Amino acid sequence: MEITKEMAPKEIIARRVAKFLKDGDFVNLGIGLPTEVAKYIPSKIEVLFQSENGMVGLTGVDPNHIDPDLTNAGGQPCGAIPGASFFDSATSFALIRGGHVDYTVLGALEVDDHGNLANWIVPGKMVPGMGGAMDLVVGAKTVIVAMQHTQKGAHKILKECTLPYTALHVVDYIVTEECVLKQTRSGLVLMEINPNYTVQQVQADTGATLIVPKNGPMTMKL
Amino acid sequence: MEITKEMAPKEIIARRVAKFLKDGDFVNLGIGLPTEVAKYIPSKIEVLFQSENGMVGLTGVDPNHIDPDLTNAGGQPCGAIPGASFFDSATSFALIRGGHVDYTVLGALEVDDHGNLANWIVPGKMVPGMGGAMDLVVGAKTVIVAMQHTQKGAHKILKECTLPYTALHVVDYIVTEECVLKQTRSGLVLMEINPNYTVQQVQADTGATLIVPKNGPMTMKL
Amino acid sequence: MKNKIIEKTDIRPLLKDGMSIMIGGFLSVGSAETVIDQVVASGVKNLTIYCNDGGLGEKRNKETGELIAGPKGAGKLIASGQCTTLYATHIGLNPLIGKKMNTGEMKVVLIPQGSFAEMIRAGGSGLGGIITPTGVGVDIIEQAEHVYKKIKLGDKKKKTYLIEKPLHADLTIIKGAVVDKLGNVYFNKTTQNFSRVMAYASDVVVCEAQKIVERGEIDGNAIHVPGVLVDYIVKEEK
Amino acid sequence: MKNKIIEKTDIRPLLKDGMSIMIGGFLSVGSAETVIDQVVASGVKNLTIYCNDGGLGEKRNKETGELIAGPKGAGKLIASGQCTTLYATHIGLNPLIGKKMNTGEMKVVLIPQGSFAEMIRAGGSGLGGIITPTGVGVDIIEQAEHVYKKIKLGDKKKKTYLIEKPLHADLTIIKGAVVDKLGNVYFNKTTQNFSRVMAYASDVVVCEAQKIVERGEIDGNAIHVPGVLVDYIVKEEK
Repeated sequence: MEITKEMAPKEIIARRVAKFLKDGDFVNLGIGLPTEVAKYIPSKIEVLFQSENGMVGLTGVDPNHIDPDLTNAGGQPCGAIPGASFFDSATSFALIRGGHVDYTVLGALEVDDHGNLANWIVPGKMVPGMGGAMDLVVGAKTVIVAMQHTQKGAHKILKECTLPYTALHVVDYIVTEECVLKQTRSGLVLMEINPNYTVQQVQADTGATLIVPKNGPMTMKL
Repeated sequence: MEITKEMAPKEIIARRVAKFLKDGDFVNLGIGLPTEVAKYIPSKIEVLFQSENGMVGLTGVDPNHIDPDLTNAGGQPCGAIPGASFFDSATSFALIRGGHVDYTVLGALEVDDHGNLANWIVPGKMVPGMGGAMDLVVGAKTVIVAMQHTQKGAHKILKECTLPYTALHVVDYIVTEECVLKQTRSGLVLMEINPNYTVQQVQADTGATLIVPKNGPMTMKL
Repeated sequence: MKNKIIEKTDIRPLLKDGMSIMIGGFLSVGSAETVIDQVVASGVKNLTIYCNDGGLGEKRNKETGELIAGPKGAGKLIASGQCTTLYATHIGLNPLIGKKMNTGEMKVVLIPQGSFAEMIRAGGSGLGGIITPTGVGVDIIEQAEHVYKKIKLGDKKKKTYLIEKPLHADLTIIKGAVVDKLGNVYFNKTTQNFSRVMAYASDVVVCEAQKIVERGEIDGNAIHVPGVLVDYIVKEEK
Repeated sequence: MKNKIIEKTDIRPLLKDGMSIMIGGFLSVGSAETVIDQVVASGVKNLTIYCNDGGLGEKRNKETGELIAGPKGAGKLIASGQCTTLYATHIGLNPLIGKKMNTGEMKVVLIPQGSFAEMIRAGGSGLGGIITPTGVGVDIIEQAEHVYKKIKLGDKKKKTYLIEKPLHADLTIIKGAVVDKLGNVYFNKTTQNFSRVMAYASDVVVCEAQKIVERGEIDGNAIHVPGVLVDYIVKEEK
């Protein structure tokens, strides 16, 4: 699917993240934008979603069958697929920290080109707590940051995070409405670009120097 | 119940250990002599037995209903009380090491008057492995060594163990056919004595100097 | 065996000023509301609470200010002012906690959720602590009071870990969907969360029961908390 | 989703000389005999096995020498000579292991049972190791290769603990009483033992199933191993 100019940034991001996922993958989606990813999984594949409060097999809530004992990690009613399993918090994080989750998708306040992530302390605001984020990014096989490229024009992808870290050297991919970045030892590689942006525009919106592949980035498709 | 001269040493020991147990106690019995304790629990109280391979609610096997999926820690068929629960080895030892077991009763090759225990390496014989013993004695609230006072006349209760330790400073009581000893900071106190023995005889059969209470030991009853 | 089922008011003698209480539930899902109400009614003060999130705060209509729902779970003890120290992983859904932190009425210690679960499990399992990669490089965590030290472990490529403390409390309050008379607990769906590990990690465990059944009525393979851990059972009141 | 159910012989490509395998079961109770038979038939050599006890040896009539029963569980790989290193807690019920230790055919590492379970759990949970009081003061344990170091921890009265390594293997072989097509496993009674923690602690998990059912047929609250951990399902042959 081609990206259109009318498409909302959040939809571009959620659709592109969904493209990472393969049949049988085990995935944890953070609250907010990452949750949208579930909408765009092709029907021919099955992805299993984890909810860190203690389940595998999370799905959307059926508003006609709200079960107070069945909630997601935001405390909101959710659904469960046939074959969903439930467990306690220690087991939940054994799955997470033990490297059994294929992808964790979450938002960020800042990311830098060392794979460092800052997503839990908003300056000047009350600190809500890290919840499961620190364990999720340390433990998942692949960490995808899904966020809008800038915060009202201010850089969020930096040379060094300025906010307190969530974790060091954990981010594998950054997916924004402008591009897909891959973290490598040398820095952030501009793998794919939204055809409605130029490399120069993306670089201007980024606080770290991007590595552009010799033949240029691929066109971002959804 | 009075001890008779005809009573077998093992029966004396098992009956005396059974007297320690109160209604609702949670107990792990080692293989061999300690297993006999279960026979002598008064019917008016209920003691819950743990089996370290993963259950609470162990009971004797019904020979007409042998279930290959229901075995004790010796791999032998056993029974389960109504309300028995089953779990994995990590949970089993969370119960054990976490101090949730009220009593662990096990045999010993040697015990000394520092509460040290040696019960897993028989000199000159193949080492079978410690199984759950090291965790059981470290974790249980009260550790009772149940054994015959001497090994064919040789001392088993010593000033210092000579065999490799199972654990240090763990034994609370030693119950033999001759007496009940309580481990204190000052050493082993002769709490109770089988009326068929004199204090001198018990001391002669013991490699550590026993502390005899001012008014003498109590009479051991079953 | 002695009867573990007690009246809700019978928990009062277990409560003391300054005690520590673990409260199961995740954003109050699975919290023992009937028992927590008794803790509120008892008026005990200066409580240290271990709870994933400090429960939910009261909900009011944003325009009229009318009360829609009172606080839930541990949130009741925040609202009542009885909880003065809270160990949690997330407090964003109970804004009163942040306010009380700012005024100095409450001390809040934030711990990563996986570490929190594991520290409670360690406290209940007789382990000396946990060794986790979570929080390495995060100054606030590395310097926290619940961290013993930073350590390098491993054979070839030495990895850095934090050694964190085991957690243990005076009392644990959990809620089960089905509880038998031996105290065996079966949880439903996502109500299991922290309650299972908390049942191991305190001196006394009170379990609220949605339903109380005879021994043997719960599948022994599906018992989440063995009855030996549960001291008292209180029937849930709706 | 791709079908996880395979023929027993399909596990052959997973097997390699020198690999490490965790085998569930406690004195062979709960061991996956059909799958283990395939490991024997494959002839792979130089295996490192993690198993509570090394299974059972063959039973012979003491007088006539007649074979009553062949070896069981991991005992099959001891008898075949394929297992050259064994991590276990107890080997007293399989005397062949002791003999092979004496002749130098096998290396055996004995670990306290609670530590063994916890080290496997740590290996499967991304923890850097375990901190246990078990084995402190026991020279053989303190000096063992699986112990990183001795450490004092605690606030007031510093207690001594051992830091021991996490365990992880290439392959885990377990058996479930009921397994659904998503790979969710339900164990019966005391067959659960080490299988549950081992399912987390290796790269590939093969689960033998006494019974295979459709998704949703096992109570989701009673699933012992979430299907995401199970790569392949093999039907048990009786």
